[in-house]
Amino acid sequence: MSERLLWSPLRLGPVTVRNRLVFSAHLTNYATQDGMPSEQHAEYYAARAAGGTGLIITEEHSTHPTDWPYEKLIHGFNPKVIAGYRRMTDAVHRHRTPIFAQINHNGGQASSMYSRLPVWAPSPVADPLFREVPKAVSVTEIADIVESYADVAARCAEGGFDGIELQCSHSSIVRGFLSPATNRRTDAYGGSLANRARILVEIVDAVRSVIGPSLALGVRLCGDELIEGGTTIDEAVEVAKIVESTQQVDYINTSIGVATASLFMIEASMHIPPNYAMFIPSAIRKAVNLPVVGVGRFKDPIQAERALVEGHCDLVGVVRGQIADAEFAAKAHSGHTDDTRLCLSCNQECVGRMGLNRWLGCIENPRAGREALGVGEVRLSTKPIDMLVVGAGPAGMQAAIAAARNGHRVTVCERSPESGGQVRLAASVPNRAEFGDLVRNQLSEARRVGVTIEFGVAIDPDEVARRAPNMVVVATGSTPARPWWAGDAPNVCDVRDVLEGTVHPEGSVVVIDEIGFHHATSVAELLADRGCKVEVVTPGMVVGQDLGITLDMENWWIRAGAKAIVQSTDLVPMGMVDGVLTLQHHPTGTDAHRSPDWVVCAVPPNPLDDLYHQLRGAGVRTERVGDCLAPRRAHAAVIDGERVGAAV
Amino acid sequence: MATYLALLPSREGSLVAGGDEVVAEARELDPAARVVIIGRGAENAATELAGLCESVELIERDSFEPSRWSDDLVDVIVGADVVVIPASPDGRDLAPRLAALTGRPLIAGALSVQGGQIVVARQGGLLEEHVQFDGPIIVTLQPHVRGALAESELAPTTTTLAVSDTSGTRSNDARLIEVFPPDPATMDLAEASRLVGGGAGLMSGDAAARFAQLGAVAVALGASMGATRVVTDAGWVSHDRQIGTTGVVVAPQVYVAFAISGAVQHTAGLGHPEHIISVNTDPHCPMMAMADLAVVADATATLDALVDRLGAAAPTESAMTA
Amino acid sequence: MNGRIVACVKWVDLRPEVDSLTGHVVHDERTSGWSPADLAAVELGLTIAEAWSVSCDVICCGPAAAERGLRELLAAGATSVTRIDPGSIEHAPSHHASSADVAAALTQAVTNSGPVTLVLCGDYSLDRGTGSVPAFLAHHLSASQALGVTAVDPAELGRVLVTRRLGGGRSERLELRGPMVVSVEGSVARLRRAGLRATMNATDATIDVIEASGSSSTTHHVRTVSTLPLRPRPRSLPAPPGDDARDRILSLTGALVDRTPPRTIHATADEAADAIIGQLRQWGYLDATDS
Amino acid sequence: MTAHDADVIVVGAGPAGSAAAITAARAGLDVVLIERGPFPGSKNMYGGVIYGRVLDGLVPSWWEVAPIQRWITRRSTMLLTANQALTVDFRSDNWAEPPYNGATAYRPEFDSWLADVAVDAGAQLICSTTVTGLIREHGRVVGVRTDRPDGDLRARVVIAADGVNSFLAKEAGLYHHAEPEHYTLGIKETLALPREVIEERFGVRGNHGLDIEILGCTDGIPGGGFLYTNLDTIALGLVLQLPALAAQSKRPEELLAELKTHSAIAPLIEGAEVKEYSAHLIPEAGFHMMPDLVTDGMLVAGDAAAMCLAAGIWLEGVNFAIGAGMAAGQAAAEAIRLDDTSAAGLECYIRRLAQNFVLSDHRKLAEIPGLVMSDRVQQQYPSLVANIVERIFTVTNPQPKPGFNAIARSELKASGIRVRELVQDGWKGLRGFG
Repeated sequence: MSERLLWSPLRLGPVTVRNRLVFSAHLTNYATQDGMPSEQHAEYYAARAAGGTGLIITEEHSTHPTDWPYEKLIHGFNPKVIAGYRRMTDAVHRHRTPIFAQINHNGGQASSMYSRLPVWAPSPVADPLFREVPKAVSVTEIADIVESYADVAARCAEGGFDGIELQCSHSSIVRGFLSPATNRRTDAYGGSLANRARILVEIVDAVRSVIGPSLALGVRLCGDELIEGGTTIDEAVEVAKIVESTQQVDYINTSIGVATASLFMIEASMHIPPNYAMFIPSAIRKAVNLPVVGVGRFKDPIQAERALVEGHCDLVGVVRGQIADAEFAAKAHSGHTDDTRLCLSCNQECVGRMGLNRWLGCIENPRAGREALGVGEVRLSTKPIDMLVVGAGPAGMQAAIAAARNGHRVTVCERSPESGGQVRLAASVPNRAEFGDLVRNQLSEARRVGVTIEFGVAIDPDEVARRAPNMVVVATGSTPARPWWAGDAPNVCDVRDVLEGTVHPEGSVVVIDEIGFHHATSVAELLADRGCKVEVVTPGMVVGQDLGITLDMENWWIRAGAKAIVQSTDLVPMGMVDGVLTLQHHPTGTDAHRSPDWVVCAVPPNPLDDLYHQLRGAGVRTERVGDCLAPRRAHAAVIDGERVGAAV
Repeated sequence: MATYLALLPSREGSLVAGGDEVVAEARELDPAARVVIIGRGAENAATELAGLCESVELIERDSFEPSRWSDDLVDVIVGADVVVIPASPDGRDLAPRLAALTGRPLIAGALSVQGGQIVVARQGGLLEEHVQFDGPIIVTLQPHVRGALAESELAPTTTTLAVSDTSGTRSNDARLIEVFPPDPATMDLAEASRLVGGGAGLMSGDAAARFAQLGAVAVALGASMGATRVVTDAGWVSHDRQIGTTGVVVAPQVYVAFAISGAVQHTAGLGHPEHIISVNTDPHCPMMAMADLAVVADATATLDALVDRLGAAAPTESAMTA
Repeated sequence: MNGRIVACVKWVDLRPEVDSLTGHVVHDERTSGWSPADLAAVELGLTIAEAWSVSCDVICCGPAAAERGLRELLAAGATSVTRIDPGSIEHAPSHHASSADVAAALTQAVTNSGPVTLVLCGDYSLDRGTGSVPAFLAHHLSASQALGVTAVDPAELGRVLVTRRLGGGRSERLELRGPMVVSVEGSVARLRRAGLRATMNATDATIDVIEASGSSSTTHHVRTVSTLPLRPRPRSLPAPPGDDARDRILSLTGALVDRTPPRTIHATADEAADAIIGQLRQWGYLDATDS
Repeated sequence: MTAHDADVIVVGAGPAGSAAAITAARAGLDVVLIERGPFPGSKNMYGGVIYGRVLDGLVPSWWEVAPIQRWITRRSTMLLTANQALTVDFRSDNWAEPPYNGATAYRPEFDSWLADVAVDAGAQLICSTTVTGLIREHGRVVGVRTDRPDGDLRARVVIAADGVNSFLAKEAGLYHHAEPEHYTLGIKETLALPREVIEERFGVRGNHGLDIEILGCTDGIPGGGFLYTNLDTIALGLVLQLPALAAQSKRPEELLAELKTHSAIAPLIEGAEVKEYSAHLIPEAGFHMMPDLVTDGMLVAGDAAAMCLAAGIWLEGVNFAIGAGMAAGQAAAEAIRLDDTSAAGLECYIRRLAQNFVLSDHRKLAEIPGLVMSDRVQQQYPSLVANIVERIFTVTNPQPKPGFNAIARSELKASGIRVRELVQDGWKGLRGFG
């Protein structure tokens, strides 16, 4: 507990937080389809409160029926939410942690799909993501919006919240008004900054007058929209000064980017350096005396402390770090930082699932979002068994952890000298190193719960018979598949061969992307860095189709451009004869040809399930998890492992 | 409005730490603030203020003599309401004497000088005291707190101040015998531009000899030696040499890592070295992924080979200055 | 014997409890004592006094409670101990005497019993931490000074050689002649352990107390307006450059920073060493002449 | 006989040592009180429960001057099973006014205060000084060695009050039955909560507080738990018998973590912040473990004499320590007056101990530690009692409720405890506690 400032309390108006860690607002999709907060919400937030975070700010609650941009949004405008609010705030208050409600109207950054009403915005400027031309609100409608904020704030107060945060940053109608890019008005709400900020000041006044002095009020501002003609830091500082001058606000939260244009800069993946958004709270804090929250890839308590010590912010938003480990704060505070399940910033199960309209989870924490169902809880077994896990990849390790947590005696045997399986390979390329934290997190958790791990030990049915465990979990992974079209052509290899260093492609390389994730793009970058001339070819409409979900697509494009990597789409490999690769442009059926020095394939692998079938055949109690069950991504392996391990 | 003067000692053509910050602070409060550099190589030191001010007054002096210099400075600071001096060595020698000579109050070790209010840390940095003043004062400003961003690369113009030079008259100032250059072996790791680090992989066998060897290689490369937490916890290297978030946060230009896997607690404290070399048997660990040159080899044997090649020779001149 | 050493120390709360919300400080007499730097100053004083065969007096500015600690220093071998009662120089609202006032009071106490050869102090006090008292003292005593010293080597009576830090890893060696004031870092020495009997005898030794004279005129136009928990000042941090949003994005992502193309080589120890030296040479860290 | 530096050296300025120094100094003796820490109580960061009746004889109206946190006005005993809890709760308004019954106090404050009383009585307190051994001549203790230069000190009587596992008592060869099961490990978390929250949760006002003893919370390891309130902290801890703990795979802090999640405890500490975790060895076997208390030139008092009596619900070590210290001081004075500080001359210490409550309580309760530590009390009784109570309180309408005796008989049968054992334990308990 060497971080002094991080663990010191702070007053946010009437509310005192016990430390400077904020579990700040983020979408969860935990709301019911009719917009009510759920049990899932309550238990999810309560787990972070129990884990010691200083403050929780909930996801946004919509203030107005014209604002329903995605299905599972909390309908603050519906008076029925109060029961759900109560459940949520009671659960969090049991741990003496304050909880604030973020209230918002998304303005033009929305769709009419759910609301069946035109979206509202300051001016009829279509949002780049939703591509709907909004209705420019009238002055009466502005008054309506302002009143709706006050109504919802009053409801939040009744529901037991300790404070209100006005979302005025990356996706909100207030941002729409503040930003010269989206506000073309010529009335009292457009033009000068004072005019563009008018609605913000009116909302602040209206909300404060209904919540009174006993609740905290915060405003979240965007420091740089990162869009052409948008708000930049100098103007954001001026807005912060306006906010402070209302004398009604207790703190300022910050953010960067616009959710529907530059989302990848808001929820930055591991490809963007930590602290990248720090200049925003720093500049605002220099200009105002209000406490300022800083956000942006804070992964480590000491990194957070440093931001506080250097005066860039007064509080630090750690969202994904606390999703991955609800006890992030408690572990760090008690000096057990090394036990923290560090966030990978992979965005696969948190951010990624939001875009797919699924509830928020975590690639390495199966309990995240499943607290209310008891997933990941310790349930000590009355009859501990001996369990043998074959393979120390993410699936096998998670099975071992889950079983050992419940008191079973678990041994993991891994053929290679290290754990992690394909994750180690995935993490060995530039910009992907943080992915490897999954391996280290599992390893340290396994050791903590008493799993025995034997490296360099291959397991066959005889060895299983000799060890005579009560149960075997096979997690032997998958093996690269040689694509049919490659025949016996030389210089065709798998991405794994390149990452393992068993082949060293040189010269011109075609990378075939049939998986649509990091496999092809990572290796393409690696080879380009090594001086190869790289082209990535995919049958899909875009290379790395799923990179968009984890917000890695833009980064890939930026770097691919810088490294002169060529991307070719809609091409299906049809054969490789005499060094000539035939590619069929499937929409037109025309053939194209390449004569690369090497072809590197990112193609679906084959499960390695021999051992599983042998053991089943021999009547041994056997389960299989991860790729040897069905090759998928790391999160699926972890979920398999957790399910099988916890069910023993 | 109060008038400000930034007073910066220089040594061998460089400003003492925090000189740039003092100028930035004074100019922010008083765009017409005077900037005075006193010491050896004042003219050269002025180039460090590029983009921070337009003109600098110089007083060229030989070695540092706090008592004589403050005698000479009494007239120079006349007319400035607030004299700001860096609270680093030389600055904090000079300020009290100048205060005593001129009868001005001294506010030492300020965190900021904002308008009429000066903020000073108290109780070991747990508290800040806000002080107001209404007469001429002298302030020393804590270095490394404010930071200073240059607005351009334009070097300031310089004029030499005609000041009565009492050099040669008898003073009881201390006599300088020698200035020792930074010793990579003992210097603060945070200030080292070249670092050699050792990890747990060097702890098998004769660990003491390994780390002595690592130290020798560091010296030969003109670098400072650091280690990971496992190593310092085991006692092979002292804790002030621990690189990482729980140890020293460093900012080297080049980092050579031996048998370091690169746990985030280590790499998060590493800053952003321009050049990284990593030696490890595991090609897939994060330190190797971060490296410009990742050498898959046995780190201890590589150390042996490096010692052979570099000898125990002291660093060459270029190794010191490059 | 015509030399004299004085060690100046300050009685402070070593672990003050500061309310991080209000800035309210609770001092606990039980955790008060001398800072490591002050103790180092006393130890050096005692050691040098033995070498020069002169006396070593200890002077402390502090409240009556400090007498407990002064007795320990007496037991450790100080020739005499004197307490300056800060009384009138501690004034509202901060209840701290200014460094200039403390130095003035110390000067008076030091010179009271005749000329002084060497004054030793800790480099910073823990409560105020400005480190300016020694230089004030040197001015008042017309003495030479060396502040923040990391090593002290006494030569013949009246001459010492010291090493002090200059920042950036550099340090300097200075020669001083009496009268001189030296402030030392805590790491320079550890105070010897007082003998049991000396400790027992010191329990009821009387301690000279001097009343500090009124505060100097210079402090009158400086006043403390508030004391709060420290809120670190924001350190300058550049915003990403560029009027074009895309430029700022590229700058923030760091995607375009030119890096040496990463290479991975599998090597024997000898090849590895050659590769490392070759790479460092290519980057310009090593001369072609090295090795 | 060699010259001495003082009449009495008291080693350790804890409650026993300071009490001894006070009594001896008041008897006109020249007393040196040696403390290892920089100030008395410095090694105990937080508090303890002090039952202060014994202080009456030492500092009249001590309640007006002693630094206390809260007056104990409630005492509870809680029997826990994995998912049940039965609490017997007693509250007395009489304990809320002078002369008071007990209090919680922060030991640095309390110990410093008591040592100051000794200094006021004329004792010389030397801090930051560690006694490293005894000086003996012809088999007789004549003084102590310290870690200071020139550090030997001689006296007619040495009073060892140097805490548990007394180094001096051992060096003097006074320990005979020091077996590991005579020790328990005490672990404690100090948990911070705002004052008003403590008062609301524990139903106390002002500076009133409570003290709970908990049985059945140690996962089968002999021992028990405790919880008491300070002004704005709660102390929650466990005492665990060493060998059983060692034989178990669980770490003590895991057991404490489990206790914290028990549904009877969790609501009491919800939202509290851990301020301190501490562990401490406690001698807990009562009379059977006491070393010889007297040898030529030396007396043993306090924890050093294993006087921390863990008689089930009474964790009242500080009382016994003070009582023993007073007796030691008086005995030293008497022996010096009669000019016989041999073991025979100091034997009056034992007499005094026996006269006042220290030894008599210890003798009377000699069987209690064994009883409290027995498997039946530790594991079977809590669940037996809890099951009986659960059945009594469980609403079984419309079935007729079986009578108490029927429930008790059936639960007793189910628990496997024989009636003979129950009667025996009951008798032992009555004899000891009654």
